[in-house]
Formats: sequence, structure tokens, C-alpha cells
Amino acid sequence: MIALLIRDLRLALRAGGGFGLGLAFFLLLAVLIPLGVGPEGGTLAKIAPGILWVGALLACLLSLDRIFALDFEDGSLDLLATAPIPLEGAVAVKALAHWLVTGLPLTLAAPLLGVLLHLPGQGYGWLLASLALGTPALSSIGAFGAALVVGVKRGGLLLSLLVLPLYVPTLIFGAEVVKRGAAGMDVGVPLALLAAITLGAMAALPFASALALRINLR
Amino acid sequence: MIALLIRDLRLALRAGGGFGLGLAFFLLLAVLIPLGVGPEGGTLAKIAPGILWVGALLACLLSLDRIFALDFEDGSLDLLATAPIPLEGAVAVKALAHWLVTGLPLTLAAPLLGVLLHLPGQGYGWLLASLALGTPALSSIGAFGAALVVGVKRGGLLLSLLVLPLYVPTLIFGAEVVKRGAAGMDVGVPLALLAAITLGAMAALPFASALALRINLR
Amino acid sequence: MSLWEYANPKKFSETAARVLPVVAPLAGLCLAVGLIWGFFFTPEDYKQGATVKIIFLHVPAAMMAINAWIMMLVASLVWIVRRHHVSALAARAAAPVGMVFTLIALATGAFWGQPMWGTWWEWDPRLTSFLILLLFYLGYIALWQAVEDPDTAADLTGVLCVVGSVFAVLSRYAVKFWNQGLHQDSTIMKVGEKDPLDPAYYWPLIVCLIGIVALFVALVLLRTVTEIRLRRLAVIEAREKQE
Amino acid sequence: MELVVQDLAVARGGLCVLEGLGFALAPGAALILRGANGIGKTTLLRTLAGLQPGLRGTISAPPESIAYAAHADGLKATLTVTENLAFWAAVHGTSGVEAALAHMNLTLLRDRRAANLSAGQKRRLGLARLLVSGRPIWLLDEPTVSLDTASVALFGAVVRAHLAAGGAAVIATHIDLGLPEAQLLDLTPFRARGEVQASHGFDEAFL
Amino acid sequence: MELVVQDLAVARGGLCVLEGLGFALAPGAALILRGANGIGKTTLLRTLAGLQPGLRGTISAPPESIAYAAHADGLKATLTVTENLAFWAAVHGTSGVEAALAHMNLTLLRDRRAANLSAGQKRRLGLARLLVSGRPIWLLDEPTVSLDTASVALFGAVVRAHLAAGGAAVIATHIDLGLPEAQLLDLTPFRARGEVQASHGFDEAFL
Ligand code: HEM
Ligand SMILES: Nc1ncnc2c1ncn2[C@@H]1O[C@H](COP(=O)(O)OP(=O)(O)OP(=O)(O)O)[C@@H](O)[C@H]1O
Ligand SMILES: Nc1ncnc2c1ncn2[C@@H]1O[C@H](COP(=O)(O)OP(=O)(O)OP(=O)(O)O)[C@@H](O)[C@H]1O
Ligand SMILES: [Mg+2]
Ligand SMILES: [Mg+2]
Repeated sequence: MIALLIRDLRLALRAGGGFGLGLAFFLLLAVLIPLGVGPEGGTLAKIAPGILWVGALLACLLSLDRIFALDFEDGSLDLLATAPIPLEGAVAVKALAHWLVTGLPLTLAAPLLGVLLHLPGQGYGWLLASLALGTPALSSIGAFGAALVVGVKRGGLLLSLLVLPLYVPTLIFGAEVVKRGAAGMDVGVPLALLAAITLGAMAALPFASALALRINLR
Repeated sequence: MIALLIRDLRLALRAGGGFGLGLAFFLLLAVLIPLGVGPEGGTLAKIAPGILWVGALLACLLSLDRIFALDFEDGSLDLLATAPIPLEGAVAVKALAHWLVTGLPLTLAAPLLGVLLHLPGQGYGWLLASLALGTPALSSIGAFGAALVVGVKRGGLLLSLLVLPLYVPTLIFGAEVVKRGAAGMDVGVPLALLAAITLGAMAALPFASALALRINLR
Repeated sequence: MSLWEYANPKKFSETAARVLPVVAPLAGLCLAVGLIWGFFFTPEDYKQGATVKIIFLHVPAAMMAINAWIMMLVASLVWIVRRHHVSALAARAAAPVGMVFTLIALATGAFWGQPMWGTWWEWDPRLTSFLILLLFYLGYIALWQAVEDPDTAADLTGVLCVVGSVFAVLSRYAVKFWNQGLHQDSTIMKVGEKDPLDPAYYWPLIVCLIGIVALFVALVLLRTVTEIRLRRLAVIEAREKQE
Repeated sequence: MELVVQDLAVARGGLCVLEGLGFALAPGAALILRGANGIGKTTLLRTLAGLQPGLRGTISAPPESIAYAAHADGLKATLTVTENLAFWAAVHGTSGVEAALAHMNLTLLRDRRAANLSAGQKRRLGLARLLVSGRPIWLLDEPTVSLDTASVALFGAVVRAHLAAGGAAVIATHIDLGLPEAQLLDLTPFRARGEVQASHGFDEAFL
Repeated sequence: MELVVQDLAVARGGLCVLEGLGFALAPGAALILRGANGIGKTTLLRTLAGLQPGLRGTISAPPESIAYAAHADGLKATLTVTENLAFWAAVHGTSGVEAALAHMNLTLLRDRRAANLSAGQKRRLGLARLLVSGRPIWLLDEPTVSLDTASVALFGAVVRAHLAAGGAAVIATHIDLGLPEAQLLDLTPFRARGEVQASHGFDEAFL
């Protein structure tokens, strides 16, 4: 399993592996939204928590199809399925690798983008906390979606469509944490719910994903 | 060339071809943003033009990698490059097919989503007009980006990074048309500039794209 | 002797080896003199106080960020038209340097904006177009890294640079159209007009500018030579394996 | 350590393609599957590997004893030859990367990225993976595609060594591998004529 | 209608792999390329097809006379067999889809989606594309991969008919195609020893 983790990280860091691109995309969105919406600081500050969370979500989303599709195309997924590691474990490891190369950098960079969107001062800590808590859920849920569409060629758009609705609760609670935090209100409830979603997703979804993979390999 | 157009449209309409997915993604975004941002009508109405345009742009973006990558992977691009139709023409046709299955449906559906986002009444006509004028530019520019990254496996994220900055002028003028239109102001200048960008992109970019493709096939 | 001789990697390396020992110390010297002069021996501004001294880092970095992209554009065109490897590698070498200058301009601008405008960031057209420039740099570098074959990567990034430049200019106009800004206009070229830059700031700024140009040249030469060596190494290695 | 197949029926795309298959493969034995294109060799091998369920019949093999080599090689283009192999060795908890490289004549190419291999070199690397899997039963789907004559002979020798060490192999191939001791199994008589009973999760239930 | 190659050097990955190649292919003639894995057959064929530039030397062929069949078949999985062929026929402005299907024994599979073909059936469809291209010079890269014996014979007959009709073919293959009249070209003597001059767009400029 560790070999798999190391391989996936190495692949991500190699040329064309896409490490850091999620980050760049996140930055891009933070630039595009004001370009579309307009430059007034007040409006931006109001929508900043939501936009930052939606941005993180989309950046995650765009890298999801690499989780399994590459392995499926070159036949390694067949081989992994017959290898002596349980497929559930392999799925969990792949979701972890995805988080390490996407969710983690996103979380660390988010406060910087908060500046661009005029996020109020108290919001930064909660932005970090909510993303740190929430992005693992994004990766697990995303891995499940990726497992579902692994047989579809270039199914990026389909994947988005399947995964985005599943992301809704995470998004709502995550953005709520930041919004309340930025307004100086109590964030206990949404934070607890966010944590619950993440734990639940990490614990249960690998089984569903492995099942979906087995079905797709058939 | 017409055969190519028909084939591309047929592929898009077949199972797994992704027709309609761009639309669904657009719809999803229009739902997600209020979820993240919060439900107040005033804020939403203010950001609606920008969000709709960014949404259309992202929906376009996500389907870009299908333009050439599928053909590259299965070897048809090699064959097209040696076929008796000029590669520039093939590129233009493929961008046209992309527009027909993505940009056009997006344009037609956008007013509906305007309702979801409380777009002011005068804005609808301009939303339609600006998208109808602007989405062809999105497809041509996107085809250029797709041609650049065609050799990169699952390069969706890289593609976004390359293409989104190129989308900036289109986005700004497009959103500006809707914003001004919704506010009842004069839209002549941004509309003219949008048209200029679209015409320029459609005329010049197929050559750059064909060049990039030839380089990638080497 | 034609200018194109320097397109030969060997010749270029030799020349670079001779030029570097001149340019690098010049860069260090000018920057040291300019910055020390600027930071410690200029008066404080009556409005802006000591913060005005950020100008000595901010303006040169901002100018070089743009100039680096222009240099990359020229080098890319040379590569596309005449296929001289050195120019492709020079473009590649300049990109990270230009990106760092962009980042410096953005960061110093942000530090300056805090006391001056009361926010770290404002969607002023000049600031916004710098952010967009940063995105162009990021995309360019990402494409270089994603494509493995060096000649293919050079070709693709060359095309991207040319097309990107057109769109960068377009974006600049679009952004101006989108928002009227806070950022002050360029005054450094307006010597003799009304409201010129105070001479007390002018000369140290010029020294800093010379320093940063020299720094850019030195860094690009150094990086280009490194790229040439890496490329040569790869060829030698591949050939040994082939035998 | 035996692979025993009894009365197996396999399906693809919801249609039964082969039925009534039965054979037993003892350690040290090899079975060569013959049959025209489209008869169902790939489908059979995938079923044996446990990647898809059979329609009927039983497959009994010791757990985790099967290594499958498909049409696709499962190589990562951006990893080097050694890295590719070392990963599979780590997954299977075996060593012997060096030996596998040497056996498939890849030592000179060891630091080349897989993307820069020719078709035949890729195939050799795909086959080297079998050696580091440490599994006794090999299921090979047209293993010699793109290999030149020398490499085919090399591969024949590898298979023979595997058999001599007590392994077994089922090989679908159209060409002669130079394994005279192997049994031949022609699949033509087993082609399904559509008389399989309706069964669990199977389209014929709708007939 | 002749393919003439003079003093050709071809490169892959920035390294010269073959040099000093020269041959002429008259109408009705076939050339079989032989050589170990990795010698550069694919590289040579891609260069001849105009997909990559040669390092040195000249290739002269009438414009738009070359049809290339690579390792990959260029099939669209979601289109049917007939639709796949009809597309290429339309692109090349030819007819004869029916005839091509009949020649490659695909008539029974005509309405099957390409995704549901077996490896050998896919290959047959890939080769049928040559027939509708209407081009005289065929460049074939291991055309018989995954084909069974009957299909190889079928394909041999198709090539022979093409030659008889005044076409020409360059075929890289490791197996015997049953074309005794074809010339053989062993590439081994042309393997590059790295003495090509620095040239336009080429890594050796760095040495
Ligand atoms: C992060 C944000 C900023 C960016 C990207 C930025 C960018 C630039 C650029 C590109 C220039 C060179 C313009 C030229 O000479 O043509 C420049 C010059 C200058 N900037 Fe900024 N700037 C930023 C923030 C600020 C702030 C906050 C201030 C202070 C109020 C400031 C004050 C100046 C001044 C005084 C000049 C010199 C203008 C001249 O006399 O030529 N900038 N900046
Ligand atoms: N969805 C489907 N509907 C009907 N038939 C199908 C479907 N999918 C596959 N088949 C058929 O199933 C058969 C079995 O294919 P398989 O890939 O197992 O053949 P194979 O023996 O491996 O052939 P090859 O030697 O060409 O690789 C083929 O005849 C194929 O056309
Ligand atoms: N980037 C690279 N660096 C060094 N060598 C390379 C690179 N890319 C490819 N090669 C080598 O170029 C040679 C030519 O490959 P090519 O695919 O033309 O061989 P081939 O004759 O078609 O072989 P096969 O019969 O296996 O298909 C191979 O030896 C390959 O390893
Ligand atoms: Mg098969
Ligand atoms: Mg080959």
C-alpha cells in the first residue's frame, strides 16, 4: 500500500503529473470571479467564503479523473485488482494521494486568495480550518465518483455532474463555517457537521468505490 | 470536412459522448453558487451576470479535452493529419462541432438560469446576445488550448490553466454587456469588442491550433 | 560575423562565460548602491512617509516583469522562425525569473497598498493585469514542464507565448475598460512635465533599475547555460545507452 | 496449486461466447488456447483471473495464485523501467527486479522512461512484471504481440523456466511459441450456441 | 507513383536511430522491413508518412499517395463498424465501404459497435480503412498483430490484390506474411552510430 502511495505521489510530481496545477486553477478562479462580477470590495467580501469554497471544490474536481482513469487506460487497474492488496485499501490510498497533491496545497494557499477577495480578517483561521477538515471529504467523495465513471472515455464532465451534487453538504457547511467565522459568529455546529461528513466519507466510501471499480472492470 | 462535422456531432450524441453534460454542469454551478454564497436576492442579482458568464466558461472548459485528445489517443489524429483535408480546416470544423454541442445549448439555456440567480428583467436579451456572440470565441480559443496539451495524458487541469487566462477578455466584455444591459445602460462598446474578439479568434486561431497539433504529432 | 553565431550553443556558452563575470557584479553593485541610497539616504515623503521607499524595489521589479515577457516573446519568435535552440532555452530560462519579478511586484505592491489604500489588494486595472500576467507565466512554465521532449516543448511554448502575448495585451485593455483604478500612472518617463518624480527619488531609482536589468541578464545567462548543459548531458547519456 | 475448471461458460457483452469448458492444469503444465479471432480467448482469461464472473461452472484455484497479463501492459509512461517493475514487486511483496530485468533483456534500458520504449520493448517490460509477481499460475493474452523472433525465443525460455520451477501457464496465442510440451486447447468446439440457461444477472433471463 | 528514399536518417526522442537508408519502391512492389525490436521501424514509417521530419536525406512520393496504418487503429468505440469505415471513405472522397467490409470478412459484424469487437476484429477493421483510403502507397506497422492464421492469410490476399492493381506497400513485421514476391529490407546495417552532423532542430547541436 505504501508502494502505491509512493508511486502515485511520484507520478503526480513527474513531468505532466499535474502537481501544483490545482493550486494554479484555484488562483485562476479567484481572479476570474471578480473579473466577471466586478471589482467592488464590498460585494466581493460578501461572496468571498462561498467563492473560495466553490473554487477549492472545482480545483479538486478537475483533478479527479486522474485518480483511476489513467490506471484503467493502461491496464494497471486490472492488475491492481488481482494484486494481493485489497482494492478498498488501494482506493483509500489513492484518495489520500489525491488529497496530498491537491487538497493540502489548496488549503495552505487559500488564505492568500482570501486577500484577493477581501475576506474579512477574522475569517482566515476558519477558512484554513474548514478547508483542512473538508478537503479530505472532497477527495474521498471524488474518488467514488471517479470509480463510477472510470470506464467512460474522457468523462470529465460526467464526473463533475455526478460528484458536484455529492459535494453539496460539504460545500454548504464549509462555506458556512467561513461565513460565520468572518462575521465573528459561532461556528461550532457547521464545523462539527463538516467533521462528521469527512469522517463518514473516509470510512465508508472506499468500500463503495471499490465495488464500483470491480463492476467497471468486469 | 462535412463528414468530420457529422462524425463529431454523432460521437457527441452517442452514449458517453457528453452532449448535454455541459448544460447540466452549467445548471449545477448556478445552483452551487447560491448555496455557497447565500440566498439573498440582492447580492445574487448583482453577481448574476458575472456568475453566469464564468459558469458558461467553465462548462465550455470542461468539455474541451474531448476536442482532440480522444482522436489523439486512438490514433485517428495521425490519420486525419495525413488525410486529404487541410488540418486547419479540420481544427475549425472540430471547434464548430464543439460549439454546436456546448456553446449553443448553453446560450439557449442561460436565460433560465438567469431566473435562478435573480437576473434583472432587462438583462435577459443581452445575456442571450452576449453568449451567442462570445461562445464561439470560447470554442476557438479552447480548441487552441486543447491542441497544445493534446500529448499530455489527462491534461484537463493544465488545459484550464492555459486556456482560462486567454478567456479573460471575452469574459470581461461578455459579463460587461450583461451587467450594463441589466442596468439599462448602453452596451454598444463591449458588444462590439466582444464581436471583434470572436471574429479574430475564429479567423486566426485555427492556424495556431493546427501548428500545435502538427508539433504534438511529431 | 553574423549575430546568429551566438545561436550555436557552444559559442553562446563561451560568450556567456565571458559576460557573466561582468554583469553579475554590476547587478550586485547597482542594487546594493541603489537600495542603500534609496532606503537610508532619501527624505521621507510628506504624504506617504517611509513607505514610499518600497518604490525602489517595486518599480524595477514591475518593469522587469513585463520586459521579461517581451524578451520571451522575442526569443520565441526567433526560435519559431529560425529554430535556434539557444533562443528557445533562453525563453525557458527567463520564464521563472520573470515570474519571480511579477511576484515581487505584487508582494511589494500589496505591502504598499496596506498603508496607502488601506487594503492589501484592490482590483485596480494595473494590479489586475499583473495578476493576469502571473497566470500567463504560470501557464507557460506548466506547459514547459508537462511536455517531455525538449524540442516539442520549445515549439509548443513558443506558440503559446505568441498567442498569449496577443491575449495579454487584449486583457490589459479589457481590464482597463472594466475598472478605473487607484494606481498611479507612470511618471518615471515624464521628466520635465508637470508633477514629475522628485529628483531625490529619481536617481537612486535609476540605479536600482540598472541593477535589476543587470540582474535579469545575469540570471537568464546563467540559467540558459545551465539548460544547455543539461540538454547536452541528456544527449550524451542517451547516446551511451544506445550503444 | 492446481487450476481446475469445470463446465465453465463465459459471457461478454451479455452474450454467452464459450460454454462447457473444462480442464485441469497441474504444476509444471502449460495450456495453449487456440481459436479464431473473436472466439472468446480474452473473455475466458479475464474470467479465470477473477475479473469477471463466469456464467456457469466452477473455477478452482488457490487464492492469490494467478498473475494475468492482458493486451495492455499496465506501464506508467513517466516512470522508468526499473521503477515500473519495482512498484509491482513491492505490491506483491517480492524482490527480484534485477533478475527479471536480466531475464527479459531489459538491463540496458533500465533507466529509460517507459514512454520512450518501442512497442516490443514495452511488451518485454510488461512480461517482466510476471516474474516479479511471484505467482505460480500465469494467464497470458497474446504475450508475443510485437515481439521479434529473438524476444519470442527469450520469452519461451522464461516460460519454460517458470514451468520447470513448478509454475503453470495458460496462454492464448496465434503463433508458435516453441513450447512443444504444452497441451493445446482449441476453443472452437466450445463456442456457445446460445442454449445456456437463464441465470443470475444475465440477459438471457429476458428471453 | 514511385516512393524514392535517398540517404534518409530518422530520429526519435532527439536521437538518430537509423541512417543512410535508401530504396525505391515501384508500383506493384512490396518492401518488408525487418529488424529487432527497437531498431526504428515505427520511426521510419512515421517519417515516410510525413508525420515527423527526417534528419537528413530526401523522401519523394507523389502528394497524397500515402496511407499509414499505425500500431493504433484509429477506431471510434461508439461508432459501428460501417460508420467507422464510412467516415474514412468520406474523408478520402472514395466509396467502396461494402467491398472493404467483404474483403476483410467484416460483413457479419457491420452493425456491431467497435467497442464490442475483439482485438483481432478491431485490427481487421483498422486494415479495412486502407482499402477505402484509395491511396496507392501503404505503410503498415505490424499489421498482423492479434490476427489469427485465417485472417493473416486474408490480409495477405488483400495486399497481393493491392499490388496487382498497381499499388505499393512498405510493411514492418516480425512474422511471415506469405508474400514471397516482396523484397526484404533488413534494417540492422542502417542502425545509426551517432555520426550524423548537427542539424536543424536536432539535439546533436549540443554536442
Ligand atoms: C500589488 C499591487 C501592485 C502592482 C501589481 C503594481 C504594479 C506596478 C507597475 C507595473 C508599475 C510600473 C508602471 C510603469 O512605470 O509603467 C508600478 C509603478 C508604481 N507603483 Fe505600483 N503596483 C502595485 C501596487 C502599488 C501600490 C499599493 C502603490 C502605492 C500607492 C504603488 C505605487 C506605485 C508607484 C508610485 C509607481 C511608480 C510609478 C511611476 O512613477 O512610474 N503600486 N506599479
Ligand atoms: N456487446 C457485445 N455484443 C455482442 N458480442 C460481443 C459484445 N462484446 C464482445 N462481443 C464478442 O465477444 C467475442 C469474444 O471476444 P474476445 O475478446 O474474448 O475474443 P478473443 O478470442 O480474445 O479474440 P482475439 O483473438 O481477436 O483477441 C467476440 O466475438 C466479440 O465480438
Ligand atoms: N526519448 C528517447 N531517448 C532515447 N531513445 C529513445 C527515445 N524514444 C525512443 N527511443 C528509442 O528509439 C528506438 C526506435 O523505436 P521504434 O518504436 O521506432 O522501434 P521499432 O523498430 O518500431 O520497434 P518495435 O518492433 O518494438 O515496435 C527504440 O530503441 C527506442 O527505445
Ligand atoms: Mg483477445
Ligand atoms: Mg514499432
